[in-house]
Amino acid sequence: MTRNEDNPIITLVSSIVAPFIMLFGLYVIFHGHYSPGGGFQGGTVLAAGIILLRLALGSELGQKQFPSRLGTPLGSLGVLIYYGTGLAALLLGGTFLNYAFIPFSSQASHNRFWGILSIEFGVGLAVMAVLVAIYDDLLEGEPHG
Amino acid sequence: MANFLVGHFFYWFVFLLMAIGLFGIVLKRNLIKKAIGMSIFQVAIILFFVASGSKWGGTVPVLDPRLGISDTARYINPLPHCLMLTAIVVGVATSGVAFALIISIWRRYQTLDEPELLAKMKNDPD
Amino acid sequence: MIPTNAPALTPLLFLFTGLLIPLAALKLKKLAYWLALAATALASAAALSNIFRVLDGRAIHYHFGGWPPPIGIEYVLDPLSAFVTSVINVIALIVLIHARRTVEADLPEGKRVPYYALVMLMMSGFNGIVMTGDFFNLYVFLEICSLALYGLVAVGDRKSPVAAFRYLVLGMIGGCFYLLGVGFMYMNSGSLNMADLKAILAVLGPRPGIIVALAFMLLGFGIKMALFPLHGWLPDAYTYAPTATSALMAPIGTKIGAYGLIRVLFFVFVLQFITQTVPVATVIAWLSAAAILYGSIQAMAQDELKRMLAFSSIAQVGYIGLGIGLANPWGLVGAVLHILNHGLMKACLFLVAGNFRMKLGHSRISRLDQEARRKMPWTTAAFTLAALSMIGLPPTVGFFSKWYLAWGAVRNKGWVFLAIILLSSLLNAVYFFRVVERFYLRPKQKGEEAGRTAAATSGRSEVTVSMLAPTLILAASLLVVGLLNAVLVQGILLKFLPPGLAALKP
Amino acid sequence: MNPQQVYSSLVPLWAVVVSLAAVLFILLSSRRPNLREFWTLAAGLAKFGLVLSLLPAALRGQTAAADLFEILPGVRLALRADPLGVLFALVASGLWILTSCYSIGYMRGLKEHKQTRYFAFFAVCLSATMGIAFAANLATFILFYEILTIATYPLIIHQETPEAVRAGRKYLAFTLSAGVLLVAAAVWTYQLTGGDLDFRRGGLLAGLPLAAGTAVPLFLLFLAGVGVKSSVMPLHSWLPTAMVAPTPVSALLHAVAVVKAGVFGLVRMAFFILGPELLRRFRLDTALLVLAVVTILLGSLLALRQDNLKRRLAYSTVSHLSYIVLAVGLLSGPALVAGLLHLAFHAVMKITLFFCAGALAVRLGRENVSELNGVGRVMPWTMAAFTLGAVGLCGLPPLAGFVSKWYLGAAAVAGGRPLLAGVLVLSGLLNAAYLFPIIQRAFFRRGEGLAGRKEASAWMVVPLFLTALLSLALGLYPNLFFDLAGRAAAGLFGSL
Repeated sequence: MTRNEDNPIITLVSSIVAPFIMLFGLYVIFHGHYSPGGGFQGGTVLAAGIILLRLALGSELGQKQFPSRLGTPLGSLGVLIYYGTGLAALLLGGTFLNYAFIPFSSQASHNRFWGILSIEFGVGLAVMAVLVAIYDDLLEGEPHG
Repeated sequence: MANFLVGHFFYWFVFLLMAIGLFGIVLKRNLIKKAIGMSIFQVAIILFFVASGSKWGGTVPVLDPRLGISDTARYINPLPHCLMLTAIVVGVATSGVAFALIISIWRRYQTLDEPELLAKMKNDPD
Repeated sequence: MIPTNAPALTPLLFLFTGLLIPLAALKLKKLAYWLALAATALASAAALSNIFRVLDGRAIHYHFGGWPPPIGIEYVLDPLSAFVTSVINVIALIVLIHARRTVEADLPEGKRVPYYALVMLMMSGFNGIVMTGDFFNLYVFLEICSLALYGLVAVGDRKSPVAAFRYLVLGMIGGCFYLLGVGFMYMNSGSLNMADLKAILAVLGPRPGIIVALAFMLLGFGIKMALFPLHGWLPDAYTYAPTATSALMAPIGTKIGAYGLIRVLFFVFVLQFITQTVPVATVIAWLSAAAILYGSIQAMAQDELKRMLAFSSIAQVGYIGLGIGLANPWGLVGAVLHILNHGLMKACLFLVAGNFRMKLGHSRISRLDQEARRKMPWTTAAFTLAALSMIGLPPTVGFFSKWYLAWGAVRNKGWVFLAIILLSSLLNAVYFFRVVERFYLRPKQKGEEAGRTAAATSGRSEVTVSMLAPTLILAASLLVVGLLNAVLVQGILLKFLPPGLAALKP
Repeated sequence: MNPQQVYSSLVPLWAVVVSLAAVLFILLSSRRPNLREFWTLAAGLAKFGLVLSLLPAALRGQTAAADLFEILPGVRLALRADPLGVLFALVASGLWILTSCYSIGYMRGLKEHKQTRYFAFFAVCLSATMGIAFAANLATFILFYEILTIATYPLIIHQETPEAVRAGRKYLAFTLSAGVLLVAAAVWTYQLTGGDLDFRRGGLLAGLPLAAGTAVPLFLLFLAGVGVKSSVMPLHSWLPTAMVAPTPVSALLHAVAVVKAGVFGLVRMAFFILGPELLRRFRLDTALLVLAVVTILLGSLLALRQDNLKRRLAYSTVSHLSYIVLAVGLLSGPALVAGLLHLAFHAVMKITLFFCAGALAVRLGRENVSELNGVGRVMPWTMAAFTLGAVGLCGLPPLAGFVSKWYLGAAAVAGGRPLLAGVLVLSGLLNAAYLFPIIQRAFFRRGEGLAGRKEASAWMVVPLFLTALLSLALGLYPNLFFDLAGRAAAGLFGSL
């Protein structure tokens, strides 16, 4: 993983591609509940975008985009969103994760729609953060970050 | 007999893959190769599930008139695939932990070769 | 609200705390420990109160997301799961009280917060495994706690990553075998829900696919519970892990595999299937008998106290396996009682080993002498009591689990098993008295004196209260639980017996 | 047991607990020896008083019962002070007081280390012995039996010499193995009876149709279980080795509490679990008799060869314990009465001899028979007591030993086995052969290096002389124990 800033092709291509990858990741996350896709897949794609930049531009620049220290807290936060949705359902009288009980709107089916969406969002965030954190942790202490 | 062999070809494939994985885990000396073997082993089982859920001419089990599938018999069973999503996550996590461990082993003993590692550990005063 | 959600409460509580700890620790690092402790205390209270909810013998079912089984994931709180969760949570609570100091001593500052988060995830996994009524969900929790455990082991001393790696390889294989078994089960029956499967299997009968599924699942559980000869990962993992990890792992970790075994064998399959059609129960019983002998004999040869305890654990898992393999009410009662009893004993012993490491700086048997007792009279007394219990002398708990197991063996006319149970008492006596004798009879070793500072040699220097109290509580519980075992057995353990077994009761 | 004759009372429980409570006080007052020994004596007196209070009822054939909680499904932790138990408890608790006095003199005389540990475990042992005496069922019995096993260990290794450690290991190896076998037998019984372990007159298993394949192994397990502590050959070898313990330990535990617990256990197993009927049916009584005869004769012969006084006494104990085994094997009321008498009387006589051996060791530092020339002149009281005890053991009138032996011989003849009476006579001669030379050396040979030596301290001489007098008194007035043993044996074989 020797950093090579001098190679303009890699720098340029990855800088251009990365935003699209991330956008696609978001697309996958937010369409996951009624088409192939979902939080996990989307999160992975997002993480791929971030890691691509780290690989191509080096960790210092990558850190500016997404600092390593955020990895674990964001991962926790992502799962907590998931968990909070489930818990809200539980507190509002349903069983854990029974979204129909979360009053996003008046209709039960709409409640399910929004419930699963917030879950997918949480999962996506968690997966992205954790994958990046794994990458960072494995890299930690290497001579050429 | 031949029918049995051909009819269960996927089982043979999966078991072959498992055997390759186990071979890597047990006989390879290098820890990285062991980790690779582990991944192959996991993938074999994931494929096993995926295969069990698929069928010839099957299609996505989404009940939506726009997709134009009215014959529910053509729906494939989505459950194994969903399960494998989780299994893949588990696999990723396991591999992540494995690599983290391998790195910390390398930092302590400067080797990933198992016999060498054991020899070094033996000389280690706790 | 709590009664209806009781089955899901403990796993969710631990999961929540496990997520909260990294966030809370951003502000205040010390919070991590107290959050973990509070969660475990709450979970213990919840688990204990759960016992009273199911005392009438009826199970509480909980459907995740409101989906009824077999489509949805179901959690079941029945007397067995209530009992086992109580055991693991209460023991974890006691160990965690002890763990504060040892974690401070064993781990660098930066690793303590993730450590407690992992402990919480592990506990979540344990509770989930016990509560779930769904085979795939069980797999997920099995892997959650295994993953957490790999991490918990790997932060130990210098050799711990290698031990953790070996554990990971075997644990992964075990998990995969289990998953493969689940796959076969699903392909042959079309269901993953335990209660549903029980009904289906009763109709299906012994098909090759079902037998293969059972075999793979047992293989998986066997690795996770370190049943001989699948125990390879255990000694190193217990030895090199930090004190807190081994004290959590040894009493609880392997028992989860045993619990899974009980669930599968007795609550999904019918008794006749596992004893006659495919006599897996017999195989398990013989393997367990071998485990008892192997573990005990290996334990005699060890010099490191933790390693000796690890091999002793293999033998003790053998007891549980033997009780399961006997496949009669008293064997099973003995096995489940031993889950509790061995938990208490091993936790106590590992805490003692931790105390030694704290104050003496080592836990090598060959270096222990009267000095240890002079410095730490209470710790050594706790060790002695636990040793007596391991040997199986009344009125300690060890005697009573042996009693029920021996009864189960006699019932089946399994004289060899009876002989092995009794022989292992004597083997235990050999390797535990070897240590106890050193505390009380071995004069201070000459060579050591020069190396020690004057302060270290003079007077009593027992560990702090936060470490001593858990050790002593566990030691005292060995007597209390022992004397009250009939209450436990008749009040709880006989209530969970699956119908096939309950019919065999005298 | 006849239900009308059972009355509820917590006295048996207190008798067990009082010395356990004393342990606490002993430990707390470890830095003040006088206070510590006060607790021991107080507990001893209290225990003896409690047992005495049970005596009148026991003599009427009544049984005090203390039922506690369930310890196994269907089995309670329960204590029953039936006449048999009271007899054993009376002997053990009475002699404990004397032994405590003696211990004080002995331990202080030798300036022994770790006296607190010594007195504490002694008290635990006594609690366990009471528990064994009063146990109402096999589970309770095993509980206290194992506690006794463990609590004796620290007393045996008290000296902490390599020899003592080896002896301790040997002791544990024997007794723990025996305990395990006893547990096996108990589990098996539990299974056979469907969850009942109560001691029942005439045998718990008496009514069951047992085949030889079940009864014989079960009997062997029981025999091995209790046989180690009652040191039936070939299970006896731990006892002489264990003589490295301080003399009071050898005296009380290895002549009274521990070994008698084994014999007492044998009585319980034979008459309350297996039942005489079952023993007779499978000819197991013959097995017992053969074992007993072998042990009696071999034990005496081996005693002849010992130069160490305590080891000689130990082999003598081995031999005398088998008198009681013999009595059990005869399976008759009179024999059992004689055996129980011997259980009590042998205890009194043998403890005298051990006390004397200890006094010699403390005052003169002499432990071997060959060194005892002329000691009678410097320690006349001690050696007088020794003579009384020795004469009693040989079974000469008017000492206690005569009474029990006479009745045992009579029972053997009445039971149609006159040869056994001959064995008793032979054994009496052997007793004389290994005990009288000691007396002869002490009084009639000229010793060396005895100038300026004098009698041991009053703490030691008074108890040993008391026990000697007691063995004389019991020989003259054996009625109390006679009645008690009669009550204990009543109903086991029909009327006497």
